[in-house]
Amino acid sequence: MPDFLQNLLTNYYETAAVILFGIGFTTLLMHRNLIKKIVGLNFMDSAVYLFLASKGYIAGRLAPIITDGDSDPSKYVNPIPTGLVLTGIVVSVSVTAFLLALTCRLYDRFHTLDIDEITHLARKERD
Amino acid sequence: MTLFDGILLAFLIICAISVSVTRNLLASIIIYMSFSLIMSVLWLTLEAPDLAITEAAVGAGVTSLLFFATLKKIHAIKAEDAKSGEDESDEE
Amino acid sequence: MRNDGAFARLVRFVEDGTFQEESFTLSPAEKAALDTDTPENRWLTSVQHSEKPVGARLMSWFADKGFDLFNNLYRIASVFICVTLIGVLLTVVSFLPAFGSADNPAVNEVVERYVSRSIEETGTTNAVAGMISAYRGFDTLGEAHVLFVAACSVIILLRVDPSERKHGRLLNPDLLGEDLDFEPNTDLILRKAAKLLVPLSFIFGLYVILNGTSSPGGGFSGGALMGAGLILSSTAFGFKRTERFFGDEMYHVVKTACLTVYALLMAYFIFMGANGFEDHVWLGVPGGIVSGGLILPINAAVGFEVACTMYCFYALFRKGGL
Amino acid sequence: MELVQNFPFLTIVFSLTCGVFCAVLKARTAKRLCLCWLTLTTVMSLAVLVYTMRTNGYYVYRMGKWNAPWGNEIRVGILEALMASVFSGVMLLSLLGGMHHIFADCEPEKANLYFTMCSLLMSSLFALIYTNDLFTAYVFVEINTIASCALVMLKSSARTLVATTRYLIMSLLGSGLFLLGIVTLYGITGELLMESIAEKVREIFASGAYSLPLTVIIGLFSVGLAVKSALFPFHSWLPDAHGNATASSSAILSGLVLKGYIIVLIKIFYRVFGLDVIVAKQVSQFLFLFGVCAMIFGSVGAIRERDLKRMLAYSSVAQVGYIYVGIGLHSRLGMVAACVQIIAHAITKPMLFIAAGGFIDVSGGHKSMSALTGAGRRDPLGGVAFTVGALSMIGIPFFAGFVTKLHLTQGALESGAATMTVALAAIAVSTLLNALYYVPVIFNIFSGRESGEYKGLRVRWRADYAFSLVCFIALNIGFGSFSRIVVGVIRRGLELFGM
Repeated sequence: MPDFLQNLLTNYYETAAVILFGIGFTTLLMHRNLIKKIVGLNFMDSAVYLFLASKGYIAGRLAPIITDGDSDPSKYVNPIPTGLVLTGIVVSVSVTAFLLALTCRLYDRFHTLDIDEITHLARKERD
Repeated sequence: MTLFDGILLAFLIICAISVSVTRNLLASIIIYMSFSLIMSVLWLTLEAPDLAITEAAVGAGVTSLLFFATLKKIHAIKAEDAKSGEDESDEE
Repeated sequence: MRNDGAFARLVRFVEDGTFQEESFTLSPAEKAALDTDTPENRWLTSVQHSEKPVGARLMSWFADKGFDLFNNLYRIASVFICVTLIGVLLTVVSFLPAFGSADNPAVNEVVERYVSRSIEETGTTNAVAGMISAYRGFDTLGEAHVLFVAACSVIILLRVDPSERKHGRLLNPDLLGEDLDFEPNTDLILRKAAKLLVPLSFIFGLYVILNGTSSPGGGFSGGALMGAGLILSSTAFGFKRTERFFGDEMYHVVKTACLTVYALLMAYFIFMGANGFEDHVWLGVPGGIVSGGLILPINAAVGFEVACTMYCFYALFRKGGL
Repeated sequence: MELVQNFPFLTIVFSLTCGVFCAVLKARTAKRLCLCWLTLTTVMSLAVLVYTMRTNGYYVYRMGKWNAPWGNEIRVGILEALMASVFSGVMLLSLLGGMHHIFADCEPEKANLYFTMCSLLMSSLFALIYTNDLFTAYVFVEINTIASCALVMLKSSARTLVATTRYLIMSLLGSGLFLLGIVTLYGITGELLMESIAEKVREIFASGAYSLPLTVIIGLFSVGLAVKSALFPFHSWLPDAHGNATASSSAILSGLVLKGYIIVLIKIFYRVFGLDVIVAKQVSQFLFLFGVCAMIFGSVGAIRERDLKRMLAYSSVAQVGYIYVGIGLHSRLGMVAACVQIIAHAITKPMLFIAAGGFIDVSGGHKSMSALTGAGRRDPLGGVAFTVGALSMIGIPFFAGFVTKLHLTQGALESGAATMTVALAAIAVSTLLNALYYVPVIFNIFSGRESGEYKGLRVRWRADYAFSLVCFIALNIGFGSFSRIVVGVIRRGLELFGM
């Protein structure tokens, strides 16, 4: 058990990211309010990105921008996670915009943000 | 583990929990904005300046703006709130 | 926000008397929560099954007590799931290689090559830019199209036909709300600040795009900055002013041109590379603005696409069109 | 390098560009562009299939100047080329068959975006089929998700909006878990390329380190992709989304999109982790079990439905169960059955949905069974197509569905006693249940007791609709009668796949 805690403390970025992921996941699943769901989704995504980026960090090294022509790989951190997270951030903003647009339309139609209620109302309606 | 990182990470978790429990939608979006800002500082401490710029512009800027625009549309906030919200987010 | 959601559902379900799967259980996790074998849940599941015949009798009982109980159960279940998920993932984390150490498995020959040969192979001093636009350029092509497909989806959802908008004959007035009365903005502080910030954000965005090969940034971040500038200008000076130089036509032209140029450049690059031909691209001076060969035009294309997409999102949300 | 080897890459990249162009063209022009391009991709994929069959091998196509661990790459083998050809062809036929519905259901200003979404979806499906890199898979999974949600909501109604929202939220949950899986795997192996990861995973597995993380990662991948492909406990979003969309969308989503994710899962299982790890971690048993549940509960759900399209959607849940049972048998025969089922379902379900669209046309837009009485008399071609599809789903010999059941039974007979019993029982029960809901529909649509309202109605002759249905019928019967050829190709493809 002390080992477990010690490891968690060493990997504190990952630990925080995982906790954040859990919270975001739960918010996404459990809240019936659409806006809350979307925020939860964003937390979840951010958590994964934090997790990923922490994989690339190496203590005492610099950002992978080569200065003075010194391209010694042992001086810079890992550029791969950064690139992947960049892609991820753009994906998550796209998805957020889409979900928010859906929320607007649903609100226009049903005047509520509660997904359960919306589902119930939609069931009553005829196409 | 530096104290600074620890505080920032703890702040992230507090933000996430408080969004989950708060009842005010506007408040949760503002919390989300501050979450994004802290995140962009964290990218800097992780030596990823590219991400810091993108997160500040996209996460704290455009995404939050879209949230505000949505809230405005669904009449969750008054016009004044919307304006002030947009002001803040554009400063980044 | 709506506290009565869970209860309303229960009442509905009792009233209807039929167990409609989707109306009652929505998410698998919810189901999973009910499936977990705690005493309370066992009770709840048994109630679910026995409810059909004695619905009316139970309803009054639920009206008294069911509300609190169900809500509490829901909370308990959600916290339970959250804790389990976090627990499992934390255990995984405790097995992972140590954070920040130089000998974790992610640091391998691929990383070494990205850093050490970035200048000679891609002409960029920013290894991240070299990696996302040249080494793994295909991913980034996909990423640009994710943004495009999201923009199209938002257009499908929120766009209102411009002719209807102009003549005030709105199909669905709710779609616009009073947003149109909301501009131009007369807030003095906002306008003064915007006068200063709009040019600044444009210049900074351009700088970030052009210097993406040698300093942090690139197409996406620079584009988002420029998009934020456009949004700020339309908030402060009204949409009319932005419409003068950036309307519907302009948006489509810019977006199509940027994405096509990007795809063609990438296709040329990949085709030449894969077939082993010389691609005759001058890599430029590492560290300068003209560096990175195709990365600079790609960054510019992506930057403008992102900028106008971001503005398009905002305009669609505010007034249902560009 | 020969020209034909460039085709997979060209189909992926130019499908994206085709989508971009469709977004600015008028709907009619966009339709022509999209259809032409899909025809071309079908031909190109077939050419690749012929090429790989002739060379009897696979080749790796690097996406750029750099070889694999540095750059992206795609891997083209017989199985991939076969899937690409089938998917592309089915996409083309589904679009053709539901064309008039697309123009009727979408707002006229936005109909061109339907073709944008189809092109992008096709591109992402190609990429998912060919990709050799996990992160590329993630990016294209996202395109796939958004585009398929857009296809649902292009028919603008309250129900589709709600269905889209729930579909999107569930899909994004799946994506989140999938991405977390990729990231954790990257954390312990440091690679994103499938072959390199496979090497590292073998080392790790042999050394016994990271035992728990590996299990959790496999779990994350499985759950994430199972949510997206609507495996049994996660299928709640599917009937709404597939049942309310326009005919072509339902056809494409049921026939192709679900399969795209399953192909990714198969790749991850067999190319990244390898059979040993999967068997040791007991994941396949779970998939097998859930697959069996899906076969039963999907059919039960379909029996309860009175709405034809929702019934077909529930039937998709059951059919996805067959694929997972095939994967869960974790034997070569099981995998052959899974691949056969992917193809058989991809050519059968779109036909059913498009025929259903035709019935709805001649029944005043109603979808319930009672309104559809006698629809097969009013739309004879649709009636024939629906009958063929239904018989195939039940598993009558000489139709596509029979081939699946045959191979699944063979696979089950080869496995252990318990698995065999469960699988055989499930196949028998599911066949019975399928018959229970498809046969009444067949009787219903050919019944003479039409309600007076629609009695005189006759279907308008539409060349695209007829062409699509005739092609589907021919494909179905062809596949059912000459399955030996296709199964042979699948076997050869699976050999190259590392099975």
